[in-house]
Amino acid sequence: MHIKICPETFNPWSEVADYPARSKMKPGSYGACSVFVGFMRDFNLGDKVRYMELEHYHGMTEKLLTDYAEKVHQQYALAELLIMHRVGTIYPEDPIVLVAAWSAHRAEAFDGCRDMMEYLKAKATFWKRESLEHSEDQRWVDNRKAMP
Amino acid sequence: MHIKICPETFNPWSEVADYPARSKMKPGSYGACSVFVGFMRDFNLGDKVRYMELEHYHGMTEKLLTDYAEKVHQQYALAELLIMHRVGTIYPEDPIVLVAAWSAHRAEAFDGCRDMMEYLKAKATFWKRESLEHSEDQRWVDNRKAMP
Amino acid sequence: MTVSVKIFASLREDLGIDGANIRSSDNMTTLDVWKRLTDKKPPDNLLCAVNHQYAGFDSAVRDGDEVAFFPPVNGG
Amino acid sequence: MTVSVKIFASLREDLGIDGANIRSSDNMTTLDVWKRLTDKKPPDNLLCAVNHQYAGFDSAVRDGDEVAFFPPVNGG
Repeated sequence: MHIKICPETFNPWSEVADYPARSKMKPGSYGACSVFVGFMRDFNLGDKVRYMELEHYHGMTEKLLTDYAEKVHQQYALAELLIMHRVGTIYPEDPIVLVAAWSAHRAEAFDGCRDMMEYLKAKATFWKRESLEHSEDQRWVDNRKAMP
Repeated sequence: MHIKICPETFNPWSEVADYPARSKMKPGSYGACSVFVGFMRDFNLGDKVRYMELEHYHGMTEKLLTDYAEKVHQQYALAELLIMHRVGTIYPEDPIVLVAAWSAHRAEAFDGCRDMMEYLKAKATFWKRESLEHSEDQRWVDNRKAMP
Repeated sequence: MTVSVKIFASLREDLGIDGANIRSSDNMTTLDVWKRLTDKKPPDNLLCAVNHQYAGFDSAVRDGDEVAFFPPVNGG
Repeated sequence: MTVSVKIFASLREDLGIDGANIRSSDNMTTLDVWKRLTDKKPPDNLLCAVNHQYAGFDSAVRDGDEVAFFPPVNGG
Protein backbone atom coordinates (compact mmCIF):
# COMPACT_ATOMS: atom_id res chain seq x y z
CA MET A 1 0.00 0.00 0.00
CA HIS A 2 1.41 3.35 -0.98
CA ILE A 3 -0.04 6.85 -0.51
CA LYS A 4 1.67 9.87 -1.93
CA ILE A 5 0.85 13.58 -1.88
CA CYS A 6 2.69 15.01 -4.90
CA PRO A 7 3.81 18.64 -5.18
CA GLU A 8 4.96 17.93 -8.75
CA THR A 9 3.10 16.50 -11.72
CA PHE A 10 3.24 12.73 -12.22
CA ASN A 11 2.55 10.25 -14.98
CA PRO A 12 -0.28 8.06 -13.69
CA TRP A 13 0.18 5.31 -16.27
CA SER A 14 3.87 4.78 -15.68
CA GLU A 15 3.23 4.86 -11.92
CA VAL A 16 0.66 2.07 -12.31
CA ALA A 17 2.89 0.16 -14.73
CA ASP A 18 5.87 0.30 -12.36
CA TYR A 19 4.10 -0.26 -9.07
CA PRO A 20 3.67 -4.08 -9.03
CA ALA A 21 7.44 -4.67 -9.33
CA ARG A 22 8.17 -2.45 -6.33
CA SER A 23 5.26 -3.82 -4.28
CA LYS A 24 5.13 -7.06 -2.30
CA MET A 25 2.76 -8.67 -4.83
CA LYS A 26 3.85 -12.01 -6.23
CA PRO A 27 3.90 -11.82 -10.06
CA GLY A 28 1.04 -13.89 -11.47
CA SER A 29 -0.93 -13.69 -8.22
CA TYR A 30 -3.32 -10.91 -9.20
CA GLY A 31 -5.94 -11.14 -11.91
CA ALA A 32 -7.42 -7.66 -11.80
CA CYS A 33 -6.44 -4.03 -11.61
CA SER A 34 -8.93 -1.18 -11.45
CA VAL A 35 -7.61 2.34 -11.89
CA PHE A 36 -9.18 5.76 -11.67
CA VAL A 37 -7.40 8.93 -12.78
CA GLY A 38 -8.87 12.39 -12.34
CA PHE A 39 -7.58 15.09 -14.68
CA MET A 40 -7.91 18.84 -14.56
CA ARG A 41 -10.37 20.15 -17.12
CA ASP A 42 -9.92 23.52 -18.80
CA PHE A 43 -13.56 24.50 -18.17
CA ASN A 44 -15.50 24.66 -14.92
CA LEU A 45 -18.90 26.22 -14.22
CA GLY A 46 -18.90 27.72 -17.69
CA ASP A 47 -15.55 29.47 -17.32
CA LYS A 48 -12.23 28.74 -18.92
CA VAL A 49 -9.72 27.92 -16.19
CA ARG A 50 -6.03 28.82 -16.52
CA TYR A 51 -4.75 26.89 -13.54
CA MET A 52 -5.72 25.75 -10.09
CA GLU A 53 -4.07 25.83 -6.68
CA LEU A 54 -4.65 22.69 -4.65
CA GLU A 55 -4.25 23.19 -0.93
CA HIS A 56 -4.29 20.44 1.67
CA TYR A 57 -4.10 19.94 5.41
CA HIS A 58 -0.68 18.35 5.73
CA GLY A 59 -0.80 15.59 8.33
CA MET A 60 -4.57 15.14 8.42
CA THR A 61 -4.80 14.28 4.71
CA GLU A 62 -2.16 11.59 5.05
CA LYS A 63 -3.78 10.19 8.20
CA LEU A 64 -7.29 10.07 6.68
CA LEU A 65 -6.08 8.42 3.49
CA THR A 66 -3.90 5.89 5.30
CA ASP A 67 -6.66 4.89 7.71
CA TYR A 68 -9.26 4.54 4.97
CA ALA A 69 -6.88 2.77 2.58
CA GLU A 70 -6.21 0.16 5.27
CA LYS A 71 -9.94 -0.37 5.70
CA VAL A 72 -10.47 -0.70 1.92
CA HIS A 73 -7.44 -2.98 1.57
CA GLN A 74 -8.92 -5.41 4.10
CA GLN A 75 -12.59 -5.05 3.23
CA TYR A 76 -12.09 -5.87 -0.45
CA ALA A 77 -9.20 -8.32 0.11
CA LEU A 78 -7.00 -6.25 -2.18
CA ALA A 79 -3.51 -7.38 -3.11
CA GLU A 80 -2.30 -3.78 -3.38
CA LEU A 81 -3.51 -0.21 -3.37
CA LEU A 82 -1.76 2.85 -4.79
CA ILE A 83 -3.00 6.38 -4.17
CA MET A 84 -1.45 9.58 -5.49
CA HIS A 85 -2.85 13.11 -5.24
CA ARG A 86 -1.46 16.38 -6.50
CA VAL A 87 -1.11 19.53 -4.45
CA GLY A 88 0.23 22.91 -5.57
CA THR A 89 -0.26 24.54 -8.96
CA ILE A 90 -2.08 22.35 -11.46
CA TYR A 91 -2.72 23.07 -15.15
CA PRO A 92 -5.44 21.77 -17.47
CA GLU A 93 -4.76 18.18 -18.63
CA ASP A 94 -2.61 17.48 -15.55
CA PRO A 95 -3.54 14.42 -13.51
CA ILE A 96 -4.92 15.33 -10.08
CA VAL A 97 -5.60 11.98 -8.50
CA LEU A 98 -4.77 8.33 -9.08
CA VAL A 99 -6.29 5.35 -7.30
CA ALA A 100 -5.22 1.86 -8.40
CA ALA A 101 -6.41 -1.36 -6.78
CA TRP A 102 -5.04 -4.83 -7.53
CA SER A 103 -6.81 -8.02 -6.48
CA ALA A 104 -7.35 -11.65 -7.44
CA HIS A 105 -10.77 -10.98 -8.97
CA ARG A 106 -12.44 -8.07 -10.70
CA ALA A 107 -15.32 -7.22 -8.37
CA GLU A 108 -12.97 -6.50 -5.47
CA ALA A 109 -10.68 -4.35 -7.62
CA PHE A 110 -13.60 -2.31 -9.01
CA ASP A 111 -15.34 -1.90 -5.66
CA GLY A 112 -12.17 -1.13 -3.71
CA CYS A 113 -11.00 1.48 -6.22
CA ARG A 114 -14.34 3.19 -6.27
CA ASP A 115 -14.86 3.14 -2.50
CA MET A 116 -11.42 4.71 -2.01
CA MET A 117 -12.13 7.33 -4.67
CA GLU A 118 -15.53 8.28 -3.21
CA TYR A 119 -13.98 8.65 0.23
CA LEU A 120 -11.23 10.80 -1.20
CA LYS A 121 -13.77 13.13 -2.84
CA ALA A 122 -16.00 13.34 0.23
CA LYS A 123 -13.57 13.43 3.13
CA ALA A 124 -9.93 14.04 2.22
CA THR A 125 -8.80 17.52 3.27
CA PHE A 126 -8.07 19.16 -0.07
CA TRP A 127 -9.34 22.50 -1.36
CA LYS A 128 -9.19 23.95 -4.86
CA ARG A 129 -8.84 27.54 -5.95
CA GLU A 130 -9.18 28.33 -9.64
CA SER A 131 -7.63 31.12 -11.67
CA LEU A 132 -9.89 31.98 -14.57
CA GLU A 133 -8.97 32.99 -18.09
CA HIS A 134 -10.92 36.26 -18.19
CA SER A 135 -10.50 37.47 -14.65
CA GLU A 136 -7.77 38.45 -12.24
CA ASP A 137 -9.80 36.86 -9.48
CA GLN A 138 -9.29 33.46 -8.00
CA ARG A 139 -12.29 31.48 -6.83
CA TRP A 140 -12.61 28.64 -4.35
CA VAL A 141 -14.33 25.65 -5.90
CA ASP A 142 -17.57 24.30 -4.37
CA ASN A 143 -17.24 25.88 -0.97
CA ARG A 144 -17.97 29.58 -1.47
CA LYS A 145 -20.90 29.03 0.91
CA ALA A 146 -18.52 28.24 3.74
CA MET A 147 -18.97 31.69 5.28
CA PRO A 148 -22.53 32.99 5.29
CA MET B 1 -14.07 4.40 -29.72
CA HIS B 2 -11.63 1.65 -30.48
CA ILE B 3 -11.98 -2.11 -30.13
CA LYS B 4 -9.10 -4.43 -30.79
CA ILE B 5 -8.72 -8.21 -30.63
CA CYS B 6 -4.98 -8.78 -30.12
CA PRO B 7 -3.16 -11.95 -31.17
CA GLU B 8 0.01 -10.57 -29.55
CA THR B 9 0.66 -9.33 -26.03
CA PHE B 10 0.16 -5.62 -25.38
CA ASN B 11 1.13 -3.09 -22.73
CA PRO B 12 -2.17 -1.84 -21.26
CA TRP B 13 -0.67 1.22 -19.56
CA SER B 14 1.09 2.57 -22.61
CA GLU B 15 -2.05 1.91 -24.67
CA VAL B 16 -4.08 4.00 -22.21
CA ALA B 17 -1.38 6.67 -22.00
CA ASP B 18 -1.20 7.02 -25.79
CA TYR B 19 -4.89 6.74 -26.63
CA PRO B 20 -6.14 10.29 -25.91
CA ALA B 21 -3.70 11.84 -28.41
CA ARG B 22 -4.89 9.56 -31.21
CA SER B 23 -8.57 9.92 -30.29
CA LYS B 24 -10.93 12.76 -31.14
CA MET B 25 -10.98 14.02 -27.53
CA LYS B 26 -10.11 17.65 -27.00
CA PRO B 27 -7.21 17.93 -24.51
CA GLY B 28 -8.50 19.35 -21.23
CA SER B 29 -12.07 18.27 -21.99
CA TYR B 30 -12.17 15.09 -19.91
CA GLY B 31 -11.88 14.98 -16.13
CA ALA B 32 -12.03 11.26 -15.50
CA CYS B 33 -10.61 7.99 -16.76
CA SER B 34 -11.59 4.61 -15.36
CA VAL B 35 -9.54 1.61 -16.43
CA PHE B 36 -9.82 -2.09 -15.83
CA VAL B 37 -7.10 -4.56 -16.75
CA GLY B 38 -7.47 -8.31 -16.34
CA PHE B 39 -4.26 -10.32 -16.06
CA MET B 40 -3.60 -14.02 -16.32
CA ARG B 41 -2.94 -15.62 -12.94
CA ASP B 42 -0.56 -18.57 -12.52
CA PHE B 43 -3.09 -20.48 -10.40
CA ASN B 44 -6.66 -21.49 -11.17
CA LEU B 45 -8.93 -23.91 -9.29
CA GLY B 46 -6.01 -24.98 -7.15
CA ASP B 47 -3.72 -25.85 -10.06
CA LYS B 48 -0.63 -24.13 -11.35
CA VAL B 49 -1.26 -23.03 -14.92
CA ARG B 50 1.54 -22.94 -17.51
CA TYR B 51 -0.31 -21.11 -20.23
CA MET B 52 -3.75 -20.64 -21.69
CA GLU B 53 -5.21 -20.69 -25.20
CA LEU B 54 -7.83 -18.04 -25.78
CA GLU B 55 -10.19 -18.85 -28.63
CA HIS B 56 -12.82 -16.50 -30.00
CA TYR B 57 -15.58 -16.39 -32.59
CA HIS B 58 -14.08 -14.04 -35.13
CA GLY B 59 -16.75 -11.72 -36.47
CA MET B 60 -19.30 -12.25 -33.71
CA THR B 61 -16.94 -11.06 -30.97
CA GLU B 62 -16.20 -7.84 -32.83
CA LYS B 63 -19.88 -7.26 -33.57
CA LEU B 64 -21.01 -7.85 -29.97
CA LEU B 65 -18.32 -5.60 -28.54
CA THR B 66 -18.91 -2.82 -31.07
CA ASP B 67 -22.68 -2.83 -30.54
CA TYR B 68 -22.41 -2.84 -26.77
CA ALA B 69 -19.60 -0.27 -26.71
CA GLU B 70 -21.81 2.10 -28.71
CA LYS B 71 -24.61 1.63 -26.19
CA VAL B 72 -22.26 2.24 -23.25
CA HIS B 73 -20.67 5.23 -24.98
CA GLN B 74 -24.07 6.90 -25.30
CA GLN B 75 -25.66 5.73 -22.06
CA TYR B 76 -22.84 7.08 -19.88
CA ALA B 77 -22.04 10.09 -22.08
CA LEU B 78 -18.46 8.90 -22.42
CA ALA B 79 -15.86 10.97 -24.23
CA GLU B 80 -13.99 7.86 -25.36
CA LEU B 81 -13.86 4.12 -24.87
CA LEU B 82 -10.94 1.78 -25.55
CA ILE B 83 -11.29 -2.01 -25.46
CA MET B 84 -8.53 -4.53 -26.08
CA HIS B 85 -8.70 -8.30 -25.62
CA ARG B 86 -6.07 -10.95 -26.16
CA VAL B 87 -6.56 -14.13 -28.14
CA GLY B 88 -4.03 -16.90 -28.76
CA THR B 89 -1.46 -18.20 -26.32
CA ILE B 90 -1.32 -16.29 -23.05
CA TYR B 91 1.16 -16.73 -20.21
CA PRO B 92 0.83 -15.90 -16.51
CA GLU B 93 1.21 -12.16 -15.82
CA ASP B 94 0.12 -11.27 -19.38
CA PRO B 95 -2.76 -8.80 -19.72
CA ILE B 96 -5.91 -10.43 -21.10
CA VAL B 97 -8.34 -7.54 -21.28
CA LEU B 98 -8.30 -3.75 -21.09
CA VAL B 99 -11.33 -1.47 -20.82
CA ALA B 100 -10.72 2.28 -20.48
CA ALA B 101 -13.48 4.90 -20.31
CA TRP B 102 -12.94 8.66 -20.44
CA SER B 103 -15.62 11.16 -19.47
CA ALA B 104 -16.18 14.61 -18.02
CA HIS B 105 -17.05 13.28 -14.57
CA ARG B 106 -16.09 10.25 -12.52
CA ALA B 107 -19.42 8.45 -12.06
CA GLU B 108 -19.87 8.02 -15.81
CA ALA B 109 -16.31 6.77 -16.29
CA PHE B 110 -16.61 4.24 -13.45
CA ASP B 111 -20.07 3.03 -14.46
CA GLY B 112 -19.31 2.87 -18.18
CA CYS B 113 -16.06 0.95 -17.66
CA ARG B 114 -17.72 -1.55 -15.36
CA ASP B 115 -20.80 -2.05 -17.50
CA MET B 116 -18.61 -2.76 -20.53
CA MET B 117 -16.44 -5.15 -18.53
CA GLU B 118 -19.42 -7.09 -17.11
CA TYR B 119 -20.87 -7.42 -20.60
CA LEU B 120 -17.54 -8.65 -21.90
CA LYS B 121 -17.34 -11.34 -19.21
CA ALA B 122 -20.95 -12.45 -19.63
CA LYS B 123 -21.51 -12.27 -23.37
CA ALA B 124 -18.40 -11.83 -25.51
CA THR B 125 -17.58 -15.01 -27.44
CA PHE B 126 -14.26 -16.03 -25.93
CA TRP B 127 -13.26 -19.41 -24.51
CA LYS B 128 -10.24 -20.37 -22.44
CA ARG B 129 -8.32 -23.62 -22.37
CA GLU B 130 -5.64 -24.03 -19.75
CA SER B 131 -2.45 -26.09 -19.85
CA LEU B 132 -1.52 -27.16 -16.35
CA GLU B 133 1.89 -27.51 -14.80
CA HIS B 134 1.57 -31.12 -13.66
CA SER B 135 -0.44 -32.59 -16.47
CA GLU B 136 -0.27 -33.13 -20.18
CA ASP B 137 -3.99 -32.42 -20.39
CA GLN B 138 -5.61 -29.18 -21.36
CA ARG B 139 -8.86 -28.15 -19.71
CA TRP B 140 -11.58 -25.79 -20.79
CA VAL B 141 -12.30 -23.17 -18.17
CA ASP B 142 -15.79 -22.87 -16.67
CA ASN B 143 -17.65 -24.72 -19.36
CA ARG B 144 -16.81 -28.38 -18.87
CA LYS B 145 -20.53 -28.89 -18.21
CA ALA B 146 -21.34 -27.88 -21.78
CA MET B 147 -21.90 -31.47 -22.84
CA PRO B 148 -23.87 -33.59 -20.36
CA MET C 1 -31.44 -23.49 -48.70
CA THR C 2 -27.95 -23.73 -47.30
CA VAL C 3 -26.69 -22.63 -43.89
CA SER C 4 -23.13 -22.74 -42.67
CA VAL C 5 -22.59 -23.98 -39.13
CA LYS C 6 -19.73 -23.21 -36.78
CA ILE C 7 -18.92 -25.01 -33.53
CA PHE C 8 -16.59 -23.64 -30.87
CA ALA C 9 -14.39 -24.60 -27.94
CA SER C 10 -15.25 -27.68 -25.83
CA LEU C 11 -18.36 -28.34 -27.91
CA ARG C 12 -16.20 -28.71 -31.00
CA GLU C 13 -14.19 -31.38 -29.21
CA ASP C 14 -17.27 -33.10 -27.81
CA LEU C 15 -18.93 -33.30 -31.21
CA GLY C 16 -15.70 -33.90 -33.08
CA ILE C 17 -16.60 -31.35 -35.78
CA ASP C 18 -15.85 -27.66 -36.15
CA GLY C 19 -18.59 -26.87 -38.60
CA ALA C 20 -20.59 -27.93 -41.62
CA ASN C 21 -22.68 -26.71 -44.51
CA ILE C 22 -26.22 -27.96 -44.22
CA ARG C 23 -28.66 -28.06 -47.11
CA SER C 24 -32.39 -28.36 -46.66
CA SER C 25 -35.45 -28.02 -48.84
CA ASP C 26 -37.61 -27.36 -45.74
CA ASN C 27 -37.71 -24.34 -43.47
CA MET C 28 -35.47 -24.86 -40.43
CA THR C 29 -35.07 -23.47 -36.91
CA THR C 30 -31.72 -23.39 -35.17
CA LEU C 31 -32.79 -26.55 -33.31
CA ASP C 32 -33.45 -28.26 -36.63
CA VAL C 33 -29.92 -27.31 -37.67
CA TRP C 34 -28.55 -28.87 -34.47
CA LYS C 35 -30.47 -32.10 -35.17
CA ARG C 36 -29.05 -32.28 -38.69
CA LEU C 37 -25.60 -31.89 -37.20
CA THR C 38 -25.73 -34.56 -34.49
CA ASP C 39 -27.96 -37.11 -32.78
CA LYS C 40 -26.80 -35.87 -29.38
CA LYS C 41 -29.20 -34.02 -27.12
CA PRO C 42 -28.39 -30.27 -26.94
CA PRO C 43 -26.50 -29.59 -23.68
CA ASP C 44 -28.44 -27.62 -21.06
CA ASN C 45 -26.10 -24.66 -21.33
CA LEU C 46 -25.77 -24.68 -25.12
CA LEU C 47 -25.66 -21.25 -26.73
CA CYS C 48 -26.62 -20.40 -30.26
CA ALA C 49 -26.11 -17.48 -32.64
CA VAL C 50 -27.42 -16.61 -36.08
CA ASN C 51 -25.34 -14.21 -38.17
CA HIS C 52 -23.23 -13.14 -35.17
CA GLN C 53 -26.22 -12.42 -32.92
CA TYR C 54 -27.38 -14.54 -30.00
CA ALA C 55 -30.50 -16.46 -30.98
CA GLY C 56 -32.97 -18.89 -29.44
CA PHE C 57 -33.40 -22.50 -30.54
CA ASP C 58 -36.72 -21.72 -32.15
CA SER C 59 -35.21 -19.00 -34.36
CA ALA C 60 -35.92 -19.44 -38.05
CA VAL C 61 -32.85 -19.63 -40.26
CA ARG C 62 -32.69 -18.42 -43.83
CA ASP C 63 -30.66 -19.35 -46.85
CA GLY C 64 -27.10 -18.14 -46.43
CA ASP C 65 -27.26 -17.73 -42.65
CA GLU C 66 -24.30 -18.53 -40.43
CA VAL C 67 -25.45 -20.53 -37.42
CA ALA C 68 -23.10 -21.10 -34.48
CA PHE C 69 -23.31 -23.38 -31.45
CA PHE C 70 -21.02 -22.98 -28.48
CA PRO C 71 -20.64 -23.55 -24.74
CA PRO C 72 -20.87 -20.72 -22.16
CA VAL C 73 -18.38 -17.98 -22.91
CA ASN C 74 -15.68 -16.76 -20.57
CA GLY C 75 -13.75 -13.78 -21.78
CA GLY C 76 -12.07 -11.13 -19.73
CA MET D 1 -4.02 24.51 28.64
CA THR D 2 -2.90 25.49 25.16
CA VAL D 3 -4.36 24.37 21.85
CA SER D 4 -3.04 25.24 18.43
CA VAL D 5 -5.62 26.18 15.82
CA LYS D 6 -5.36 25.89 12.05
CA ILE D 7 -7.68 27.46 9.48
CA PHE D 8 -7.82 26.42 5.82
CA ALA D 9 -8.83 27.57 2.37
CA SER D 10 -11.69 30.08 1.95
CA LEU D 11 -12.30 30.16 5.69
CA ARG D 12 -8.75 31.41 6.23
CA GLU D 13 -9.47 34.27 3.85
CA ASP D 14 -12.88 35.01 5.36
CA LEU D 15 -11.48 35.16 8.90
CA GLY D 16 -8.21 36.74 7.83
CA ILE D 17 -6.14 34.38 9.99
CA ASP D 18 -4.47 31.07 9.28
CA GLY D 19 -4.18 29.91 12.86
CA ALA D 20 -3.51 30.75 16.46
CA ASN D 21 -2.40 29.35 19.78
CA ILE D 22 -5.16 29.64 22.31
CA ARG D 23 -4.57 29.46 26.06
CA SER D 24 -7.34 28.73 28.54
CA SER D 25 -7.56 27.85 32.20
CA ASP D 26 -11.05 26.34 31.68
CA ASN D 27 -12.04 23.15 29.86
CA MET D 28 -13.00 23.89 26.25
CA THR D 29 -14.98 22.28 23.45
CA THR D 30 -14.14 22.84 19.80
CA LEU D 31 -16.99 25.40 19.70
CA ASP D 32 -15.36 27.25 22.61
CA VAL D 33 -12.13 27.35 20.59
CA TRP D 34 -14.04 28.83 17.64
CA LYS D 35 -15.54 31.52 19.89
CA ARG D 36 -12.10 32.44 21.21
CA LEU D 37 -10.94 32.78 17.63
CA THR D 38 -13.68 35.01 16.22
CA ASP D 39 -16.97 36.70 17.01
CA LYS D 40 -18.44 35.41 13.74
CA LYS D 41 -21.15 32.79 13.80
CA PRO D 42 -19.85 29.39 12.63
CA PRO D 43 -20.88 28.83 8.99
CA ASP D 44 -23.51 26.12 8.43
CA ASN D 45 -21.09 23.91 6.56
CA LEU D 46 -18.11 24.47 8.84
CA LEU D 47 -15.98 21.38 9.46
CA CYS D 48 -13.77 20.72 12.42
CA ALA D 49 -10.97 18.31 13.31
CA VAL D 50 -9.04 17.54 16.47
CA ASN D 51 -5.59 15.99 16.07
CA HIS D 52 -6.21 15.15 12.38
CA GLN D 53 -9.56 13.46 12.98
CA TYR D 54 -12.95 14.86 12.13
CA ALA D 55 -14.70 16.05 15.31
CA GLY D 56 -17.99 17.58 16.39
CA PHE D 57 -18.38 21.06 17.84
CA ASP D 58 -19.07 19.64 21.27
CA SER D 59 -15.81 17.67 21.31
CA ALA D 60 -13.66 18.32 24.35
CA VAL D 61 -10.16 19.54 23.60
CA ARG D 62 -7.12 18.81 25.73
CA ASP D 63 -3.87 20.53 26.38
CA GLY D 64 -1.60 20.25 23.33
CA ASP D 65 -4.40 19.37 20.87
CA GLU D 66 -4.38 20.64 17.31
CA VAL D 67 -7.82 21.96 16.36
CA ALA D 68 -8.64 22.75 12.75
CA PHE D 69 -11.57 24.57 11.12
CA PHE D 70 -12.22 24.42 7.42
CA PRO D 71 -14.86 24.65 4.69
CA PRO D 72 -16.19 21.57 2.82
CA VAL D 73 -13.38 19.65 1.17
CA ASN D 74 -13.08 18.89 -2.52
CA GLY D 75 -10.22 16.66 -3.46
CA GLY D 76 -9.98 14.30 -6.41
